[in-house]
Amino acid sequence: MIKIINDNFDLETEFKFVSSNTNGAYSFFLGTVRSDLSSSNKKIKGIYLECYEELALAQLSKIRSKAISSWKLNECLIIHRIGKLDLGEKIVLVITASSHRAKAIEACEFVIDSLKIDVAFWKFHLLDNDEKETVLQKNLDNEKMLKWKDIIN
Amino acid sequence: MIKIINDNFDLETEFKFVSSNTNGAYSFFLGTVRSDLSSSNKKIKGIYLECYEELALAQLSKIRSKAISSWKLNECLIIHRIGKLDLGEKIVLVITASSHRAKAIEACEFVIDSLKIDVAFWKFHLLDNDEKETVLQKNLDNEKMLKWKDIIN
Amino acid sequence: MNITLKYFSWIRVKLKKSHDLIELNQTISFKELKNNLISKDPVFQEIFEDKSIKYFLNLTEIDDDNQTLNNGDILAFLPPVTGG
Amino acid sequence: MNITLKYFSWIRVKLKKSHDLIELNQTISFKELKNNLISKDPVFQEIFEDKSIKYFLNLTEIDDDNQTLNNGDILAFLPPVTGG
Repeated sequence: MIKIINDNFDLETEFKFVSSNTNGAYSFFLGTVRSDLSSSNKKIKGIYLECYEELALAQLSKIRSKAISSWKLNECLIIHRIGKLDLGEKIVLVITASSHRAKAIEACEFVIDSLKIDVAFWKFHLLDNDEKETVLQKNLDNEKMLKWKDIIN
Repeated sequence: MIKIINDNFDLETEFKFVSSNTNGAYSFFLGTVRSDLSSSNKKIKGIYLECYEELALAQLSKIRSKAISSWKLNECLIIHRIGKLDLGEKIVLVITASSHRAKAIEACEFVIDSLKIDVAFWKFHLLDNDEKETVLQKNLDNEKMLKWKDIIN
Repeated sequence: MNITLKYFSWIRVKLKKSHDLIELNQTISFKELKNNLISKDPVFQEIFEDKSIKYFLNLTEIDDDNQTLNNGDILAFLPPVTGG
Repeated sequence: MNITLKYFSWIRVKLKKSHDLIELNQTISFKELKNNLISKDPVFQEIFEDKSIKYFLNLTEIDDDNQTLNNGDILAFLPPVTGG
């Protein structure tokens, strides 16, 4: 299941969508809006998330399929929010479900790493002075993605 | 926060306990009761979880501290249920909170791997014929734990 | 024929619009469209020189500047993504 | 002096009890206690021969059979754990 939504979501509700007696291990990654920026001393009061929705859905679908087939997952859910988000709010949720713990965990990390560099979302910081500031891609995210090249083909 | 409880728990509620604007990345591991056993063809109708509570709390506390200091986590929550659990029910939840995604994910895996081999819980399968069957420790879990020896000292 | 251009992130901010509808008399290559756009607005020079930008034609990344654009095509300008 | 023995998992099932209260006239080493228990019930022979079992004295794992047990001590018998 893939969802691109404005509204907040509830973790227990989303878990129920992927929950099954044949699983046993679920790995979640949840990304939220941080108040402190690692890159600068600026204060932010939230973020704005822009999306090319048709493309993002296609890209997420490809990542999800790759994760399911590579790690033999039973389920994989991806939710990404768009629009204006306050400090502390949820941005992204990935849940992978498997009968094997290590597979669920590794697949979940693959999905969020891939999403960070391959899916059509763009973040803006909403600054205290009401300006919007484009967030730049982190080199670290690109480098981290390289490790999956050996694992996934 | 560490909890050993009989009752079910709600993921959204537990997340709120560790949620903070200074985090940005949360990794969850959730273990649930599987209906199919990898080791045999037997059908189970649930599990029973026994615990040496004073010891388990001390052991979990040590694992939690090690995870927090080794990965500079902002928070780490561990919940483990005891008593009789039905198929599909939640058994264990680990949430790690950090400003860095990779750290949250790795620390979460360390906690659940450690818990599997170092904390005083014992599982019994509740079979269809009303018998209780002791669950044996998996060699795989011991082998998996070895990888942390190089990372944690 | 019509081609829709979609702009995202800082490109959208810089151009102060999220899309453009280009009307042409005949099919055109992506390379020709680039020159066309630069001649109309020099800001496109900066955009096309930025090697971090990706171009998606009907949801598929363009890997050949000689690719032909057809009526109804949607061409998207994508700066490096920053979701998650 | 009194020592509490706590049994877990298959040991508890096998012994059909979760704990024992042992009364002694004097302090005793863990090794002496083992022999003591085996002489009373041969099932302890099987338990003490199983190298996968760990023994915790007052929540700390015993790593020396000569360790002395004192009044009020709690000694726990732990088969390999299977939580999570």
